[in-house]
Amino acid sequence: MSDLHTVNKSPFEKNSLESCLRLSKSGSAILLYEDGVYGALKGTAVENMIASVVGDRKIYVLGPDYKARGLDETRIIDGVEVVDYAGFVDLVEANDKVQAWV
Amino acid sequence: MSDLHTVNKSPFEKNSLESCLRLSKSGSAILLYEDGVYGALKGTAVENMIASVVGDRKIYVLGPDYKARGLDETRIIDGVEVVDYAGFVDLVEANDKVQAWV
Amino acid sequence: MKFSIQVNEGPYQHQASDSAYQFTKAALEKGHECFRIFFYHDGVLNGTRLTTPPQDDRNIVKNWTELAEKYDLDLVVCVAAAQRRGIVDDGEAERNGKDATNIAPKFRISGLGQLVEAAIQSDRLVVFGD
Amino acid sequence: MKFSIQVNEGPYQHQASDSAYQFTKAALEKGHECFRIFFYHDGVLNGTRLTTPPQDDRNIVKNWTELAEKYDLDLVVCVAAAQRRGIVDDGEAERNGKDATNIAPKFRISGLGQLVEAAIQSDRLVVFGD
Amino acid sequence: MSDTKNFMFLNRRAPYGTIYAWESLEVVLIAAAFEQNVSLMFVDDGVYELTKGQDTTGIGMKNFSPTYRTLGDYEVRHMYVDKASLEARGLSADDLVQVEWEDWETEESVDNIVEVVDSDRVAELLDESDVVFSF
Amino acid sequence: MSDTKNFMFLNRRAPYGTIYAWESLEVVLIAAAFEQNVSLMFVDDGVYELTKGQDTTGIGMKNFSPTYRTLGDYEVRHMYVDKASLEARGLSADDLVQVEWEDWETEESVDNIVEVVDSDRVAELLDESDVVFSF
Repeated sequence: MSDLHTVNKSPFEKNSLESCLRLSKSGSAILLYEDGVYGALKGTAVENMIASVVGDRKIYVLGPDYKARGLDETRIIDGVEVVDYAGFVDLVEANDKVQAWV
Repeated sequence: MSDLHTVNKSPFEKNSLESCLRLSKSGSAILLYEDGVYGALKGTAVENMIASVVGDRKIYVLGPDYKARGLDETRIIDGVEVVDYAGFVDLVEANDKVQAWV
Repeated sequence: MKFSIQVNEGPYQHQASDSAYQFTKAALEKGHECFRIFFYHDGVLNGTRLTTPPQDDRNIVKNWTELAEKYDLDLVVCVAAAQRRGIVDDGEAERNGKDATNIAPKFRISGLGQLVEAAIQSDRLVVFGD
Repeated sequence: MKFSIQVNEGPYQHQASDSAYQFTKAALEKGHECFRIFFYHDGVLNGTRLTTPPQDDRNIVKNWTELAEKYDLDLVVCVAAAQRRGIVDDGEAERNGKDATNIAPKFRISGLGQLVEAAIQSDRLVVFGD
Repeated sequence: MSDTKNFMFLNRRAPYGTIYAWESLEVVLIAAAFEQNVSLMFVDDGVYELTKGQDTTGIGMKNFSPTYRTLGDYEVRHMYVDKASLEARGLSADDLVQVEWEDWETEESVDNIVEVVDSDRVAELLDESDVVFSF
Repeated sequence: MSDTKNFMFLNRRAPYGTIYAWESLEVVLIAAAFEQNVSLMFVDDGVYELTKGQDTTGIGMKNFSPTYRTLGDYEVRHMYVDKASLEARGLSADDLVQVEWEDWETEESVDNIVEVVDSDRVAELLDESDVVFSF
């Protein structure tokens, strides 16, 4: 089985991403959206948290949320893939279930 | 001048306490209430964050919130003082203003 | 595929309701079925017709109502959560002696069993919250 | 001493409104003055008379109303925040073409200037939020 | 598709500061009535939901913690607690309520269905569920 | 007591995920109209409020970021950004909007009132204010 995990909180404010990474299985998909998108940026204090699991987990970031926050797509951590809402829907369909780390 | 800082978030979930400690002046008073009271417990991963400023800052914990959460007053970090709502009011009166780290 | 959506926050304070709406819309446009949208916790506050958001901003309640009209969606507000927060339809007004109602068009108030049923009947449950 | 209180969250979802109530009550019982209680963000949702909380739990809206009656408190709901979230009095209903009101007794709807004035006039502003 | 699913309730919030823990519990009680296989997982601040001796008289809020102890009667079979979350918070299993379980038909019983598990097991249990409820 | 106070708005929330940043800004605009000395402090995720190039068309929400650039016209004189918060988030002053300020009477002007300050200065500025608004 493979699950989609969703994280909508800033990793600088809340512990949701950290817990998601600790408690999700190898091979899972993780979608960062809403304030969760800040975790996808290069050069931050939490970059390594994401970068170290790219490959083991598949990391996605919701483009509309990322753009809303004024961040540049060239600054996304390598290996993180940008999706839109339709892509979010596809991820929900493609995985067995969704675990929300609200 | 001396300010009262209030922290109502669990230090395990959010960064409010950490920011409050970093950005409050020596001699300030800090009141932990609501889910903030969890920071007052001995033996936790954040104990040192509080213990290291006791003396430099005056730390208070709201008793009614602490008791509601099933914690034992004997397990409060040394130097942290328990107050009730009337004591909360007194702290607001005794300090020059209140800074809420919501 | 058959989806159900759970919305845990009210309109405007958190993005949860916006995200849920955008997701639901995208799913429907892709031809998926939405078995039920269940509004829980402060999410029940999406179901009031009394909001008047600024003209230059989106109208979240209206967005939900119009999406429900277009796709015949089942928008269910949890009764227990609604009672705590003051979302009332005719039946609730009568039962609890309230002198007004505020439920928005296409929303209905029902029990938590509707959420459990949605989770059983649907292929996926997607939760949007704080 | 003269206090003003700001409440940023609605009833039940967060403890903020409970804490604000307990603090205000304690301040009044100690003989302090409360110049104004200002409800902002989801805090405006404390001002609905349509709630019916479970019998064995506290009634937050009623608590505020009764405290206001006892001490003649000024409970002010921010109009802009209220419009976004559907808190309506007679004036707002007429202005925005709403067919119902839901404001609770002793609450009144007014502008953000009331918060700024409270901060200017009071010795202390105490904020309760998420 | 069978009408019985493995429901997992993922609890990550402290009680009282927000209502999520309490309203989540209300769903648990209903789900059990629908005869689903219901398990609860306590992670992060969710472990605080199970502390013994909660006393809310001073804050004027309803103390809902006794409900956890009755979950065995609602046919909840498993309550898992994340070990790392518990330890980070300076707590141990002794600080948590015990929940008895008994099968009325088979008279099989368990003294305490609250079980502390490690991170790998948490991930596995979440993964094995059919539906994860998050509040 | 003078009717002019030093108001400090402490902004610690990212925009769009919650409404606090936006509704806080509405108070700033009103406070300026009351002729108070208004300063803004951006700490933690609050620094994200000032990022350039916000584009909300994809999420259907109102883009309120242009309002920050007009604050100089509302007689806001100081906008402080916590250096540590900015750096932890991989951002620099170049990523933030610039806010011009001009005194219509004296014609005194400042190209950009957004100022990055260190932690000690943040603590001092908060301490020196008469009222701290937190949202």
